[in-house]
Amino acid sequence: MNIAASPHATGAQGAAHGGPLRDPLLAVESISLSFGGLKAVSEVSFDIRRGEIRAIIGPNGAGKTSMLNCINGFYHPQEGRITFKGVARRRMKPHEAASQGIARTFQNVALFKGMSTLDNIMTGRALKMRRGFLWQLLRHGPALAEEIEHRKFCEEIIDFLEIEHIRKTPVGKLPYGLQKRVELGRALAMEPDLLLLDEPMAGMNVEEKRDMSRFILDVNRHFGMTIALIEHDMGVVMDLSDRVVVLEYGRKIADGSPDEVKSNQRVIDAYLGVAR
Amino acid sequence: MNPLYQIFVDPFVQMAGAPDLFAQTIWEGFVGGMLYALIALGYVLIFKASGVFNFAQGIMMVFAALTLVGLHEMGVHAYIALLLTLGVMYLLAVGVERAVLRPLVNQPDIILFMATFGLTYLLIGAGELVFGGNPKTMIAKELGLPSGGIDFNILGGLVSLQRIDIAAAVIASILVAGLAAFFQYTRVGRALRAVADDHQAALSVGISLNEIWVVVWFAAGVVALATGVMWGARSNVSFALQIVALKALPVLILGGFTSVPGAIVGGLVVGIGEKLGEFYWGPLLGGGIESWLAYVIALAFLLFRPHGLFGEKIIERI
Amino acid sequence: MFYREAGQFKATYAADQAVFPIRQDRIGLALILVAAYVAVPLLGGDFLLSSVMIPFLILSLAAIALNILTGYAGLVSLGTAGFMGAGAYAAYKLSTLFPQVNILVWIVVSGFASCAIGVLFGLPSLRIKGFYLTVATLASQFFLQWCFVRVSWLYNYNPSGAIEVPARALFGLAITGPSASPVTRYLIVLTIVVAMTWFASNLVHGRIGRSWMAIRDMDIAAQLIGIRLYPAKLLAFAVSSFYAGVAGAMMVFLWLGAAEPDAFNINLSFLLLFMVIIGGLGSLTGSFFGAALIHILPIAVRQAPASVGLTIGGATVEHLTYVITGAMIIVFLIVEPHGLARLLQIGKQKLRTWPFPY
Amino acid sequence: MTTQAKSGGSGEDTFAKLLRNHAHVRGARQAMRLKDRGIWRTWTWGEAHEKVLRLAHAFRTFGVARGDRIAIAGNNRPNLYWSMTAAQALGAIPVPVYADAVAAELTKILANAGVKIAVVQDQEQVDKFIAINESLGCFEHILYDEKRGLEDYEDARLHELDALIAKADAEFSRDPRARAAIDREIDAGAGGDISVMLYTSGTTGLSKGVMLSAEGCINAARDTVAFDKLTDRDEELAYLPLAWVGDHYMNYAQAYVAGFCMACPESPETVQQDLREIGPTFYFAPPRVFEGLLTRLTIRMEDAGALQRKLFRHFLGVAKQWGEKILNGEDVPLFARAHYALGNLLIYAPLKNVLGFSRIRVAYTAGEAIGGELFGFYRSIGLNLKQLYGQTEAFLYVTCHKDGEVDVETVGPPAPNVTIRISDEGEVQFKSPGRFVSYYNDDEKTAEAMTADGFVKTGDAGIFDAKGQLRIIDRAKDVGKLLDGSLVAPKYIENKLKFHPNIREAVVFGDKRECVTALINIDLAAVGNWAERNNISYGSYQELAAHDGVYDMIEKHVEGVNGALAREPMMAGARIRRFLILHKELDADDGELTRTQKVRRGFIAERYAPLVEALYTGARAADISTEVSFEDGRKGVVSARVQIRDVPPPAMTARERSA
Repeated sequence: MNIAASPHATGAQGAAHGGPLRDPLLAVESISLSFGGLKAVSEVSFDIRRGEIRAIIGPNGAGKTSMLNCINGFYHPQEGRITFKGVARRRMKPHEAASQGIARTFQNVALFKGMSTLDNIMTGRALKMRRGFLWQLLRHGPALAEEIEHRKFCEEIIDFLEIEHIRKTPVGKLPYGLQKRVELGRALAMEPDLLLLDEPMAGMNVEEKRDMSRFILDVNRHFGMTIALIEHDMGVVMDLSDRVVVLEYGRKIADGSPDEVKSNQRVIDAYLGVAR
Repeated sequence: MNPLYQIFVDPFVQMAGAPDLFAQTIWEGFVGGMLYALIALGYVLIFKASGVFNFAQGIMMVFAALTLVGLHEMGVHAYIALLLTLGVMYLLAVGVERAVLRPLVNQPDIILFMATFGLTYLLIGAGELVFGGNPKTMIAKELGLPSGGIDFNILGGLVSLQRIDIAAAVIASILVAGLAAFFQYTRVGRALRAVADDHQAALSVGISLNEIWVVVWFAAGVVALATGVMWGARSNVSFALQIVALKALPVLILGGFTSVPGAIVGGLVVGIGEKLGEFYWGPLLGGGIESWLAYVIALAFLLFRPHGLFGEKIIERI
Repeated sequence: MFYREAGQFKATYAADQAVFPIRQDRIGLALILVAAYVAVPLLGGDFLLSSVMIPFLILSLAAIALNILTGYAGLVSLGTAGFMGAGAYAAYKLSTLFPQVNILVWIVVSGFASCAIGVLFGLPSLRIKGFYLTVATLASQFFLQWCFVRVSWLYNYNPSGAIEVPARALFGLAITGPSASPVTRYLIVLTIVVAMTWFASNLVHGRIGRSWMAIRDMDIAAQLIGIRLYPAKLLAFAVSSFYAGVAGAMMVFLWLGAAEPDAFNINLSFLLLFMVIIGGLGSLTGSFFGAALIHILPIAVRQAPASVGLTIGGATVEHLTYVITGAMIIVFLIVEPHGLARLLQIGKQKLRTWPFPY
Repeated sequence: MTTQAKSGGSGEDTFAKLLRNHAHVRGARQAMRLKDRGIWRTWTWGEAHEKVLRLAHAFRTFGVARGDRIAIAGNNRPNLYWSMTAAQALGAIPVPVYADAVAAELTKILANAGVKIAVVQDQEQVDKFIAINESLGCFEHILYDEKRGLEDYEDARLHELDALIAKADAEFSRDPRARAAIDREIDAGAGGDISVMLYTSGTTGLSKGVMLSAEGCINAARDTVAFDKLTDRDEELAYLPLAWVGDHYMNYAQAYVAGFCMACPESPETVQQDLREIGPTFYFAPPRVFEGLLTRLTIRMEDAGALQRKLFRHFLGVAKQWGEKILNGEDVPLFARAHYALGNLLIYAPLKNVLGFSRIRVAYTAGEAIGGELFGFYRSIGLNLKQLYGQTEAFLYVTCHKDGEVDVETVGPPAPNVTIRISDEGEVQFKSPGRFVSYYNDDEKTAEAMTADGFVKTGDAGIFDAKGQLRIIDRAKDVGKLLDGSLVAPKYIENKLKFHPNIREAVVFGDKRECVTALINIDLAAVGNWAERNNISYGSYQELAAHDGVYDMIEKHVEGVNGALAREPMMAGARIRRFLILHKELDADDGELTRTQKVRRGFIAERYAPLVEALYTGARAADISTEVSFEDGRKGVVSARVQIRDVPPPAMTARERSA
């Protein structure tokens, strides 16, 4: 059966699967995005519920990353609308998305190479820091107090991600696996409501993958953060996610619990088949 | 008289009133533009092939002209001097490739950009050390370049074209055509385009980057020489010319760093634009606005086309 | 080797966040300041003060101005000299219009004038990136230069087209004009430079500095974590041109004493860029090193032949300086693209781990 | 207020009372630090006291009463130290256990001690203790320090220490009597109470619970504090295992007596870094730490630039010549002092700085004999390193070097107020203030350990030299005789072997045999580096150990040792005739070493019987297969063919090399 056709089923299934059945945090309604001629995403709709881990999978070039780019306002879909926290919008700038509580990591690490791990994570607090220019000039009193307050917060993240030993190392010098971790740290520093992870485990070895999965789960469980992730490692996807949406050539071909998706014929043909 | 009138009406009245003058101005702008286009072409060549914003292009022009004249002063026959200068430009190309590009390969753009700054200073210093700092006159006659002017009685007035300008326009067009053909039809030319698109690809085709750099820089050198001769013939040869070279930069942003046609169109726009501006609007501002008008025109364009007239828009991916 | 860090532990974040966390560094800095304030004025002759130290300090400040824009915010500018000029002419106008107000006030205030102009020419940075922006900054350079020549109001219709610094005093002590002693001018310059360097360092070590560097390193990511590019870039332009303006004002009032429009020509912009590159992008200390090198070098070249008994024409020396500067830039970029600051940093690291290699 | 008199407060006869006294006398001075979240969080004596009161209150609510035992497990953490004091405040007995002990080992100890509640560091320990409790079911509550990973454990018996403290805080403010009650408990404590129970590492057989009295501990600590002039201005890094007497003495007891500040490292991995940051003034480390440090240090120097290496070598020469003399305050020619001073500027001081030794006034080593070379090196660069000899039963100190009278061959004269005698069998026996009360639930063993007249048997063979300094030869029972009757002191020889950085461990046999032979363990770091430099490629430890080049190198070392032995009348007969290099590292998890890294000779003799036999049958090589257990507790079998080397009788060359 075509799961996408029967949302109610998926809802129920999702619940059965243990995905928390709460109101949608984000709803994507028939989004279409195209660059000049080629369509990257066409009429895709799905939702992400509060507190769930939602996986977006699909073969390369299926439009997964473009999807995320639409969600956090980096691309502007030509059609459809995105509702976040009940507010529908057609167009919003990336920094607006950020200030509304959408954080994001990138397929190929997008850290600030010239800065230390700590500073990278501190930049994640940019939105939370209020002290004005004049205080910044003095870097005493309120400015310093604020700086320290946020340093404390970042230290918690550093502790959580177990990267104390590289606190002051320039991220450019770090191995790939750690860079990915720092990038996650930077996203967490934003205290987002929705965390978008673009292939968080790409190019990691088994152990690093295990750690990263653990972190993602902890983030979801203990900070109750809603997560949408793109991932190729099916094993990981099946373990982590509550619900999965499958894209192919920019179209949604399936949506539901990992088990449903796994057993869905179209998915097997389109993706898993390829993967095997 | 109210300023709005002065700005928006009066100049056009003048144009209409004296079409011959207008034509004259256009023509001068056109010639200047052609030469700007040539210089810009030098930048484009190198930027396309090696992603380097070669700030030294302007100086290369002066340097080439200076060498030519200098050699001739030393009693070398004009044409021999021309050949020798070409030789010098080739050596320069090789030198740059060996001493600057090779060691700095894979450095960020800004670094290479700065390196060409260093080159600029080096060339200025060297040129003046060898040939002295004072202005020289271009050996136009010796090179068989025409002189004098032709007058046309048209448009109810008199439009006079300097022969040298015509020559300049012609030579410029030939060079441009030649380069275009070179890009289109020669092996190296195609290789260049490959490099511009993707270094790896170029390598896989089996062309050494170093070779290509040398060729490109030499080509740029030749263009520089030609331009140098033309400009030299119109004014005279000294490092003051580098200001002219800087004029080519707005051309560059207009046309886009990577587009040959862009360079030409940009060149003409700037050339004509600034002449008209200077002639009809300049007086309102106390003259001398040539020095920045080009930039402001370019800037105005940029606000609407951030990647220049012909520069291709890139979709940012993450 | 001279670092004794054992036992220097941090019990508070304030201490850990400090700009100079290591005691030896703080001591070193203190020594330098003492030397600058006491030793130099006492021991240095007029030549040292007025043709070496004062220019060096002023150029350093200008270099810092450019470094904020280029080194931290990643916006390469070729218009610094123009902004310096803006500051200089602003100071000139203000001090001649309101002679009763102390000149030092005007020197600082003139920064705001160039600040405003800087923001104006920074506007395109919204849409323009990379070299396009670099070239665009030339527009400001040439336009401003043109103004200095053509807008005679700026130099009070002075037939010579130049601006001469009026003699002004502070507490009866002449600080500008011919009667001002080098020591006085030096101390004023030094104080202003030190203060503004301190402000700059506060800025770049805090939230604002981080957002600048974020934009420099990867503007897309910066946007997506909520940094608003445009305000941040404009702020960089504003701060940078403010610094440049003050430097320019000091250049005319406390160094040259008079200036022609050509004093702020494009070559100065180039030189400042060299200082920043050779000194080290994104490093305040680097700005000082760069300024020192680029400024001292010509002086050295001029002195050198004389000292070995050679006599070379002034022109030749000019040309030689060009050659050397050019060669040096290239060599530097090849040897250490990150400039003197990085070299210093490496050296320091070596000292810290001495006798071990790492 | 830096005088011992004040800091000791001499009246206080329990640790809880000492703490309370510090809270009054120097309430505002730092008592405890912990590297956490990137900075050194610091608590004053006043704060520490308040914490302890609250912890004690919490323990009380769990029904902890006088005499109860409380297990403490984890790395050095303020809350764990304070839990000890809290227990002592209630008259209960803290039983610190090794954090890295495997479940089986731990179960034995906990069963023996019958602990009431357990205070542990983190999830790892919690899991271990829950597992053990399944089988034992002896303790009702497990208290933990670090919440990380324990958020979704639903178990009523799990409690977070900080939460308990907060709770107690509320109760204290609700009614002051709660607090007063704890104060009364502290007053009720007496010097005679058992203050702590430490399990001996158990070189032989199962470990025994050594019970130490409060006043014993405190008096002993007072003596050494005075002896080394420790004050409340000192700083220490508390990185040694909680369960080891060394930590309880050096850090806990001395800190509480002298009132100085102890700093807890961020984690065992960061000790080196933390040491450097804190820059302690008093430092203890077992020889193997100093050894490892020197090894790493030499390796690092090999990558240094020519200039550095040259300077390094030159000035170490100078230090070797004059350093110790200067340290011992002997008179040294002025130029030598100047030369040394230069060396100090260029090498020694920076070196100590990098190691974090800059501020050390007194440093001790003990547990194993330390090599003259090694010992000399550290002293020569101006580190006041001294040896002490002691054991858990004595609450550490039996002897220790006096400043300026340091001789590496000996362990120094008797510590203050300690009397020592050598029995007729040559065994060292002592009476000391810190002498233990008895083994827990084991009067038989206690009797064995004591002489009729109340001296404690150390089980070590030793002699006093002319200067009255004690020299330990070996375990009394290990000292044996060859068939030809000449004396063999295996440990003595082993140590001489181990002084070579390339040799990690050595096990020597010879008792009732015709000659002396040795099993040798190479040091992977040192030999690996050597292999690299001689570009010898190797796939595994086993492969490297079997390499002929390595054998040749080790043979040289053995010859060296033989040379040294030849020059000692007592040992002359015991030169090593044959040796082999083991194919695997001796490991505590396989029971080959004790938790304090001492070799279990007997066990090894059985385990490697085939090899030992081969050593005496004169075979060229022998096969062996042994069971090994991995980190995660899985078992596996390693088998190998190990070759055996004969060592030629010491020629002149050998002697010179060793000289």
